[in-house]
Amino acid sequence: MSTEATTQTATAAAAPRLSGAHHRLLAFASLIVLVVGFSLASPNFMQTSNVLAILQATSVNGVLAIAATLVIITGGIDLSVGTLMTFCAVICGVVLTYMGMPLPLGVIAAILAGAAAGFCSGTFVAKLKVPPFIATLGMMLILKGLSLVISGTRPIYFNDTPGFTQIAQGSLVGAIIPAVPVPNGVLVLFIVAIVASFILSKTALGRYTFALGSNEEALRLSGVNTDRWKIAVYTLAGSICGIAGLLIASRLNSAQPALGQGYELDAIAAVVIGGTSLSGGRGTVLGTLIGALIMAVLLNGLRIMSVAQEWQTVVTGSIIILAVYVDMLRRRKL
Amino acid sequence: MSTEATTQTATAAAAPRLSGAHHRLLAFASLIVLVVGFSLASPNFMQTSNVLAILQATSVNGVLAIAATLVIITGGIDLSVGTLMTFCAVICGVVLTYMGMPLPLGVIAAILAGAAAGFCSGTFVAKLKVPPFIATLGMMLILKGLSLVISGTRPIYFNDTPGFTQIAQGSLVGAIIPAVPVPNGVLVLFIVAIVASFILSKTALGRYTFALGSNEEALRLSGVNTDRWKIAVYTLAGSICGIAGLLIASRLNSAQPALGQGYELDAIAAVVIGGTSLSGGRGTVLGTLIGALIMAVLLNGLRIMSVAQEWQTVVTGSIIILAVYVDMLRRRKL
Amino acid sequence: QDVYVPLISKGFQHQFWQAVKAGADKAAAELGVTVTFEGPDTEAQVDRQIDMLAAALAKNPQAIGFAALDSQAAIPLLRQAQEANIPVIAFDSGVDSDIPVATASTDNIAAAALAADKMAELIGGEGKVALVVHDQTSRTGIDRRDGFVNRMQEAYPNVEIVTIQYGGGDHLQSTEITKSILQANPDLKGMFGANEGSAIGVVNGARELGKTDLVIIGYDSGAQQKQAIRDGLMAGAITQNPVGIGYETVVAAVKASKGEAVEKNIDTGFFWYDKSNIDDPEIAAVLYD
Amino acid sequence: MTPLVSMAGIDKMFPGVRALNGARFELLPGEVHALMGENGAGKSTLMKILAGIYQRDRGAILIDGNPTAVTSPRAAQELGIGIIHQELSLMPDLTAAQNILIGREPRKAGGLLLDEAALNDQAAAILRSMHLQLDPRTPVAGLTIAKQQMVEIAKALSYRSRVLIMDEPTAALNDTEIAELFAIIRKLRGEGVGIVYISHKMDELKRIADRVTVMRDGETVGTVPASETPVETIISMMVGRKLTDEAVSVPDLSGSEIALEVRGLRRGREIRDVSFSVRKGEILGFAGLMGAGRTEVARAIFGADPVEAGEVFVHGEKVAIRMPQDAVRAGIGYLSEDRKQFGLATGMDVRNNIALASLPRFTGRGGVLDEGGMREAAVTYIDRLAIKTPSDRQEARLLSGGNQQKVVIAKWLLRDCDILIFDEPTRGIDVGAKSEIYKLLNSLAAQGRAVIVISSELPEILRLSHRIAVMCEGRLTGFLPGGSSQEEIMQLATQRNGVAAEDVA
Ligand SMILES: Nc1ncnc2c1ncn2[C@@H]1O[C@H](COP(=O)(O)OP(=O)(O)OP(=O)(O)O)[C@@H](O)[C@H]1O
Ligand SMILES: Nc1ncnc2c1ncn2[C@@H]1O[C@H](COP(=O)(O)OP(=O)(O)OP(=O)(O)O)[C@@H](O)[C@H]1O
Ligand SMILES: [Mg+2]
Ligand SMILES: [Mg+2]
Repeated sequence: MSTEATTQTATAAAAPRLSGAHHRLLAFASLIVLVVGFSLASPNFMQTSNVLAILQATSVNGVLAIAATLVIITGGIDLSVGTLMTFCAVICGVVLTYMGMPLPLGVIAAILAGAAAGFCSGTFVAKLKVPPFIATLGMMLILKGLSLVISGTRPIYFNDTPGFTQIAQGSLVGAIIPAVPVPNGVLVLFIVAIVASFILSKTALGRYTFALGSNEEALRLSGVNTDRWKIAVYTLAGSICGIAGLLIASRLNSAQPALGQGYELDAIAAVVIGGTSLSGGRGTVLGTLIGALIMAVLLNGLRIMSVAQEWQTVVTGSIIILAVYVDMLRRRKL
Repeated sequence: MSTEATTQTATAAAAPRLSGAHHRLLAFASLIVLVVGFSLASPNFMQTSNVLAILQATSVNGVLAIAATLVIITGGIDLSVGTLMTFCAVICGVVLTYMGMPLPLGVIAAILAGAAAGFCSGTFVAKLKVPPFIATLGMMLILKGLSLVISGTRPIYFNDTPGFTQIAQGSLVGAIIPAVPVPNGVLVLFIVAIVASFILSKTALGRYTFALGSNEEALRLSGVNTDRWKIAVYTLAGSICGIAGLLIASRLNSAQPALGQGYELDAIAAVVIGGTSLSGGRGTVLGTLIGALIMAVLLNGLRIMSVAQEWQTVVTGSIIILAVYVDMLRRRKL
Repeated sequence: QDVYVPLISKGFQHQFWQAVKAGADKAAAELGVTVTFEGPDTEAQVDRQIDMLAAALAKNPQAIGFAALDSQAAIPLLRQAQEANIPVIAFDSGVDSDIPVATASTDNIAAAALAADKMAELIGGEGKVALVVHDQTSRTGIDRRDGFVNRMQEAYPNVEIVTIQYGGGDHLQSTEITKSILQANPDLKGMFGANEGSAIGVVNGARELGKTDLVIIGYDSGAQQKQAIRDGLMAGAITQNPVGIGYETVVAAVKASKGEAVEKNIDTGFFWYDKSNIDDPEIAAVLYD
Repeated sequence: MTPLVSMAGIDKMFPGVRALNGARFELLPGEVHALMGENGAGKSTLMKILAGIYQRDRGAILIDGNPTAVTSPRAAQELGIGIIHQELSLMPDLTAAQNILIGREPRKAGGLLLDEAALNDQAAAILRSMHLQLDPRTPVAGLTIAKQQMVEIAKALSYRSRVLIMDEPTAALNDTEIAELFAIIRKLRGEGVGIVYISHKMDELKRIADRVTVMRDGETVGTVPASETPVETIISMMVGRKLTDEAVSVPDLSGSEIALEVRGLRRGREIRDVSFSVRKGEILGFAGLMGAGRTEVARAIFGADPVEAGEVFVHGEKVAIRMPQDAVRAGIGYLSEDRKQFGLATGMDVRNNIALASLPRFTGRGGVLDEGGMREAAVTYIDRLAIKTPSDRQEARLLSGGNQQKVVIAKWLLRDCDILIFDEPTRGIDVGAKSEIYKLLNSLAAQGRAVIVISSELPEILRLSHRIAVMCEGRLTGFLPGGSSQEEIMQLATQRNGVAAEDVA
């Protein structure tokens, strides 16, 4: 009997792995169709500079979407990612410009501010049992207000911190391989993606993230301190929003306190287009990256083709539905 | 044995009903605390004109929130309520102002447009199996774009339709009882609430709305055509958004094509503050009304107290979290 | 009796509105009155503005300052103000009604036409230009767009407007839009950003793509725009006098509340500024950071 | 007589699993046909095909002799086929009556409105015919699993089907309820209804079944008459070998130290002053009728629910248990009775479910998990408990009910607790696996662990327990030595007032 069990195990294990790779390749389908379509429609689309522009445009939304992915996998939702990003940018501005601290401290302050806000959201959700939608909606408003209060409703500029714009706009890669001047913002996105992916798939925190979304009560009855892990996930997501805050501040060379609301829907859309389920328990960072890319390509392509703005919106809406529909079809078949 | 069963039945039935009333009374708690607080803080707050202003401000968000309630009870979500409202207002404008049709046709057109859009969302969700978040996010964008296209990106005014402003701004009640000049918009809100409540509690559509959110698979296995009922719920929600479109158009005496985005979050917040669970299966229209009132009172009260705008946001966010937290506490105790 | 004047504006968080608020606060301090300043998040939220106006009226103020997002939509409340003998001062782009006792505004159409003149001059009277506008439906967005476009079409037939896109005044979104426009039109000669956020977006986009030969014209001021003009990234910009608008509005409101006569139309003016005159005292006075 | 249903050559593949392989099955009118087989043999799958929930890959279905395609649950209903699902499929937010008559609500006002009064009356009538005390207006979420199971049965009965499939209807029922159910089944049989009865309880065979079809590994082994075939034969058909059943042997534990002691546990009417202790190496059985409060006691000890009063001592030391993690840290494990809701992360794979309570053990530096170690552990338990799964990466929700239960057991075995509380550990588990689990529990005790077993099956309690605690209405009504008789237990289980003192000392 035991030999029978092992052979069965072996063959069955091979099958899902193959179809897994298959899966991922096909997940690119909508993205590839879009890229090919726009390339044919406009010769300007596939130029290096435009590809870099698309990647750069993906970076902020991509990082926010990764933060949202973590929370969504636990079965929650995070509406505060956009204004939290702004809040972190403002904190960074206060530390660097108002207090005149050196650059690394500003970076740390932004990330810590994000972590602190995430910790609050997580505590509201885990300890006070406020539904994630409300806890993060409340945080969204609180952070929006606080950004205005702290900044004095004025943008904070980073002119006194030379090198700050390098965080998103410089190109370390380009300094080494001049042919590929990938902006640092994109590099940061990839590093965040790799780290988040690693955490999700290889660490206990990642495993608990999935377990929370899959069956929180079962996890609790397994003797796991679910509250603590949930707060940890929100805190991690918050600190990733801090990184997004650095990116946007660096790109705009300023912390714009009024910006950020509305970004949460783009981020969540990227997550869902990327195949993460809003009911929790499943999701991948790679999917989210693809989702964010699909949105950036779509917007860029429509603009390059000079489609009238009102029609851009209509087309974007339709393609988002279509992309997810195709993804559903594919998954049902496999 | 049978007598025992009957007594048991009787007491058991009485108990939940009592605690139900209890429940609802307590649900007003946050609202009452707010109202009392603001009345003490500012003598202007409880003036008739201000109370009417609050009710008027509640009407549009309240109607949208009722539409969102229906969809949320099925376990879905509707992000398109805001732009759908605008779309219906624009359609009404086209029929009344551009085509010069009589008022009742404009009303019917708005409601039908809402129903049609709701039907589309419902079909995407039920037939194409696109998650509600994405289907309605896509619809949100599509409708936003179409409103701009159809209106030619210009507001449409209703100056040629005398009486149009009466829909929201007149006061039928005031005509009968001059002391209570409740605007028609508020009357419409109450009628919509009563009808929606009735549908939810007394009709098959209502029953299946709850059943869909409670366990869709079980409903399907019971031989019910879940797709059809789901589409019906979205269609009904859409036509309620059509009514919201009429209200806002009448209030502004114009269809403003760019308005509406962002309103979905307010509507959903009202629903959740009102105790409807985002995971579906439970919820009440009364709760949603209270939720919408809490939000309107809060905003109005803070303005009346001349709180600085950036702090208004912070306070609103905090109170939303607090209100839901108190509600959670109360429910855990009962 | 304390004089209280609420100002209901079209926006709050943007620098332009903060400058208007600063002007209003300054006048309030000088005249010893109380003002409050509120505005919706976006210029599309007409009904939110109406709610704000309703709450302001409930406070029984002595006068009200109002920058209508849509004049018609506000008429019932304005009538209510009139009946309650609360004078209304319109500011920014004015109110289509005879209820306001005074209007302190900028002629956005004329201002944008000036921007078109400057643009045509700087690109040599021919070539392609594009616009990044903050809003497709709001009064200021429409006026600045139409003012620019109509002037171009009437006076400069050799200038082609290739595209007009809208970025909500969001710096980042406007940056991405600019980059797409520049990708699609490599031979573009000039771009007009119709408010501060749009203008900064255009500057950012051009800089990120390393496009140095583009003529950029902005609108309003702010530290970044001023810097861009000093650095030569931006050719120049139109500025209104937001501080003046806020100041004059409150002054007129206080007068009206005391039953004094006020000037019906207070034109706060607009100015072209560039590297050459940015430090002139009369220009510096109307710019904000 | 034309068979009501006749299925032949049915094949069904799931990704990576051949669930059915040429299965056949025949049902006559007016018979109770038991379908037996080990966990994962394909019983539920075969019946789901008949009920239109799955579509067969190959094979023929004849209804009344006519080839028929059952394309949807609705089609099955129209053909008069009703099913009670193994996994409860009710709508928790709806009331019992609303669940029972879902899709067929009585209407009034020309069909526009629901007639709630008639709905409750009809449901009450059905419940009354089952002799079930249950207010039809209670929301299902507030019912115990047993009551929910009864609601599910009431729902199936309300269809008045010609073919009624019952997939382990008695898994959560106590003896009285089972007797009621059997009475109903006999009545239906008299009316000519064909009943498919799936169960792992061998004793029920003789009591209710006319014929028995045995399945193994997706194939039909054979159909035999129930009364003439000895149970041993059926078991050997199921498992392909003979099982030996041993009686309990109570070890001498007088010298053994007390592992867990509970004093004065109390909460409202559910738990009334419960005190007991378990020694190392002892298996303490908890018997009682449904709703006696055994689950509540277990959850309270484990920290899953709050208590009003009570102390817990582990190895003589008082421990404060406020949350499950406190209990686990003190070395207490609890296997809950509702695996789907409280046991499994159904969307995760078998490996992770087994490791769920033991992740810290597999966590290396920097929080990185040792996947290799987890795989090894999972494979070990898949082998040891003979969990039928294509691999340790299979999602838990795709396993058959019994195998899911084994995964939860594996989770606690891996956690290696000194004190283990098993709440209905063999619910939905086949005879073969059951005796495996019995052996396992015995060996756990022999290793010096303290084991508490809560079970509603008296034979199981008697077969396993070294000592038996009996509860009634939240009280401990007495302790019996291992090997007592069923009558003694039943007497204590119905003794509504007496409070027994702990007799272990
Ligand atoms: N939806 C599914 N996807 C993949 N595999 C499945 C699915 N449903 C059932 N299986 C597999 O098919 C086989 C037969 O399962 P089935 O549920 O029919 O067993 P069963 O005889 O009812 O067992 P039990 O007595 O444990 O309920 C099992 O190996 C199971 O894991
Ligand atoms: N979810 C619930 N909601 C309301 N009451 C419940 C719930 N679960 C249990 N009860 C009640 O709590 C008491 C104890 O139930 P419990 O489940 O602990 O009994 P048990 O002895 O374990 O029986 P079972 O054999 O059903 O598991 C009973 O009165 C029961 O009706
Ligand atoms: Mg089964
Ligand atoms: Mg129990």
